[in-house]
Amino acid sequence: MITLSNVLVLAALLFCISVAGIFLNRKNILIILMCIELMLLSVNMNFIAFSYFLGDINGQIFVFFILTVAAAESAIGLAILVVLFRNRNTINVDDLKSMEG
Amino acid sequence: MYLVCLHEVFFNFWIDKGVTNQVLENYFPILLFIVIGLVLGVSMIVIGFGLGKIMGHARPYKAKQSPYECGFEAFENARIKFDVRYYLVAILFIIFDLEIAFLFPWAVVLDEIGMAGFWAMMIFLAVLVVGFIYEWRKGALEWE
Amino acid sequence: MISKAEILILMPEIFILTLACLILIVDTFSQDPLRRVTYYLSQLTLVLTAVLVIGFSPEQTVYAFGNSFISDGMSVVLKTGVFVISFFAFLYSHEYLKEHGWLKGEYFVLGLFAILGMMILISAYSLLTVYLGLELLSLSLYAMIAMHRESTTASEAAMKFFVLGAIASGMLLYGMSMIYGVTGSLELGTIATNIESNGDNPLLVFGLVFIMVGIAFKLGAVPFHMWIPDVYQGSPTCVTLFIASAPKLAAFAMAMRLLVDGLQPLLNDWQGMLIILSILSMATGNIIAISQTNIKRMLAYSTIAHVGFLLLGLLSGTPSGYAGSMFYIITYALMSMGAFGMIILLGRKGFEADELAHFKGLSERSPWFAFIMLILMFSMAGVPPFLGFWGKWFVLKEVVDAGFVWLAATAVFFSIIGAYYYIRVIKFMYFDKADSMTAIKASKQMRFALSVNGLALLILGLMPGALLAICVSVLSIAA
Amino acid sequence: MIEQTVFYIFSALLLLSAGLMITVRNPVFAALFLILSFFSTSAIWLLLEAEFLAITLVVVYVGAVMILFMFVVMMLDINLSALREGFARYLPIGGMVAISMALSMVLVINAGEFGLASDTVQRHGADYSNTKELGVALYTHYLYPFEIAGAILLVAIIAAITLTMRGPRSSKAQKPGEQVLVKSTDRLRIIKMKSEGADSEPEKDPLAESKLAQSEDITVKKESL
Repeated sequence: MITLSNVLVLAALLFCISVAGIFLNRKNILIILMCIELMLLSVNMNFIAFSYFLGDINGQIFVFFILTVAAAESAIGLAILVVLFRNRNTINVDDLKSMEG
Repeated sequence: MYLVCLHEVFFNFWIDKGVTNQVLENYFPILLFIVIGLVLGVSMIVIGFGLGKIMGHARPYKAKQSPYECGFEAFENARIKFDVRYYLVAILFIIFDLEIAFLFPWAVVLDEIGMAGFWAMMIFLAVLVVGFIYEWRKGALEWE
Repeated sequence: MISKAEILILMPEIFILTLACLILIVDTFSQDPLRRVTYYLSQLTLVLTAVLVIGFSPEQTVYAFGNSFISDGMSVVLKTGVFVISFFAFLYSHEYLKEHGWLKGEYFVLGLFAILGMMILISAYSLLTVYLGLELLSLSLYAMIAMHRESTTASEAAMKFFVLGAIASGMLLYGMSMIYGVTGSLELGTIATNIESNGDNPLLVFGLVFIMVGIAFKLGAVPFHMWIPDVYQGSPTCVTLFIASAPKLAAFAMAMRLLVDGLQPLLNDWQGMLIILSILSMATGNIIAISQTNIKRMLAYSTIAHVGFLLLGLLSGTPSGYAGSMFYIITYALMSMGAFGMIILLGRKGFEADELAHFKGLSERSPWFAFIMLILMFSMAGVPPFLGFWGKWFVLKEVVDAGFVWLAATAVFFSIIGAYYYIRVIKFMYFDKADSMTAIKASKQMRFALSVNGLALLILGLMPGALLAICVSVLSIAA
Repeated sequence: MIEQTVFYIFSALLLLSAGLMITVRNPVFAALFLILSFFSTSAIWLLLEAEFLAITLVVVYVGAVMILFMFVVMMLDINLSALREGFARYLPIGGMVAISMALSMVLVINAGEFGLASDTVQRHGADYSNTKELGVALYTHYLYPFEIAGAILLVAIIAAITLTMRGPRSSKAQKPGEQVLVKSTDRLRIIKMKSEGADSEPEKDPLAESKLAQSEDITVKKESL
């Protein structure tokens, strides 16, 4: 049998991997966007595990909405990335230093 | 039919009747499919590379490995930049894909959710139709 | 299922969504480079929605849609505040966009969707609606910032805001999933009763930490403030004005709903976290603001400092403390709107008056607007007869009543430091020579709105009782 | 027992592909590894009886969102080596932070008690439809969030179009139909001029001027076609 803590630990590890990915690839926005997808995936995993072990469908509904919103969010994020690339010709975060203070 | 038979055979063989598992039983064919696909793919790669290593003879040199472009030297990266219009189409596809994801459970339970559920979907569709009209008017759907 | 009463209570939201869709379609047919139809329709929508919100305001708290929607005194007051502020923000934006020549109808449509997101957030009573309202608001704001496509700084600001915002949403969601797992419910009311009946659980605090990260990010409290200076400076001034005003009310409502309505039983835990956030915000904001030369960036750090003050009221944990915070956030939104309005007023095509030096000698160029800016700066600094002073006063009083005298003393200390950089602006305006004596070029509406905005701070400051009474009364019912 | 084995296999696959995703050089490979993590996640969700969501994850994320990511990777001509600078520098500290964070999260989760959730779950039979249960809940209790989701999708459409759409571009393709229809008067403009006196400069020759107009006109017309 799968236990609740099995899934939660898996989700926690996934969450940490995504945070580490954001740290390590702080130059490449594209990878950062993918890491955000991974982070939301771990959250979804949590919700589905709770929903299953509580015998409650509400968690799954929440996941459905997260999937919807995250897809819209990544669409907008990539749109901003395209605009940024046109202006700067780079997606390197370190180059984004036109504002200082 | 063949799969079902296989499934029976495997299942009776592997699983003690006392702890029969519904989920695995339902998705056993898919699992089998994945396993067969994996085995087939991996074995083909291994055999291909293995045989190539054993039987072929490789004597590469620089000119042989460089990309060939009608006698020129390659002056450009092989990767061509995609047009932004592909991206727009992909975004619009995502939106309407999600719409389908909402429509599917709605269609399954239409007889249980009553008029409120029906009209809620109509409003949802109306909002997205507004988006559709918008993108049409803006010319985002025109390719040329 | 859905009753007629539920639909009536949702009327303002339905109305604004319908009109936003309509305006979107109308705008595609418009040939007018000034987008007058779009603009006037948007303003009309705001006015009518405000009327609807006040007209349909319930006498007592009403829950709808399976407890995912709440309409109470706080929601009515905050929503009305959002409409008033957005009305002015749209007016300034229209002037700004006209002048700078990249007016697009979508700007107002996205603005309306952002306002819809704020309304949903203010009325949210389940984790799901909090999340959806927040995302509707943030997605619209990301797009509004990046809308000026030729501007490098704007697209950079949008990208930074997006990445950090998405990470914060992820954190918030992780916390929500923990709360859901422990309490088995998404409704804030049920969550509160479940926590109370089941007692303390380390996992709840674990979830609370993640939720706190999300809230601190949206409010802009240190150490989750990194986005504020860059976004404020990089965005076109009209978008900065919008972001710095109305969404703050929604962020405050989000903190109230999650912490007070949902996690009130964990008061002792979140109180400690808020104290840390508050002190750090006041210190960082006030000290770094001193060294800024860009006024948008200076106001960004001043926002961070103000958020620190706002948290003081929340952490006192009493209804009157919440009322103090609500009063504070409304006054703050009015002040920051005025201050960014001044920057728009002084700017013209191809030129943003976003350096402190641009305010030099303003008293000679325009004594009246120098006076308005004087009111704004004194009010932000918390000088007595102006509105900003009362906000600080009420919040401090609550903190002292809650027994945190040392915290109040720290807050006073930092706000005295903060007074320096506000007064520096006044010194620039009155005692320095102007670099150029170009006349201020602004339309009548712009001048009128800005004057109303500034004088409101003076008049409300002379009689702060009414606004405070409203805040206290709506929150004592809720508690 | 078998179920647990399957769970462990897919979990390992998921963690492996997630780990590779954040470390590979090439964004295309990163996207492919993300796809693999989506697949293994969806297998785990199947084990947890969230069948509809598992399928949605594959259809929407693998089928649409990752395609979008791929397009963007292809669209932006990215200098890969510059983006990798500092990776090795951040690796020790990033790894430390991640490992300590993971340890503390796992400890908290294992120590915590989920009062309401139990490990003995009533499993559903083969006639149970997850889609149906989800649909009934979604379209009775969650109508309000459902409409908000519609608004969010609309905002995504508006944002994507305003941010990335450029006006109709001029194409360089030939249009034979229009070329055939061209008349000489479309191309040639004959200017009537007063003949100039004898004392005028010889360069100001009316014939030359009309020729100039003519050639200019032709280039303009060609561009407009």
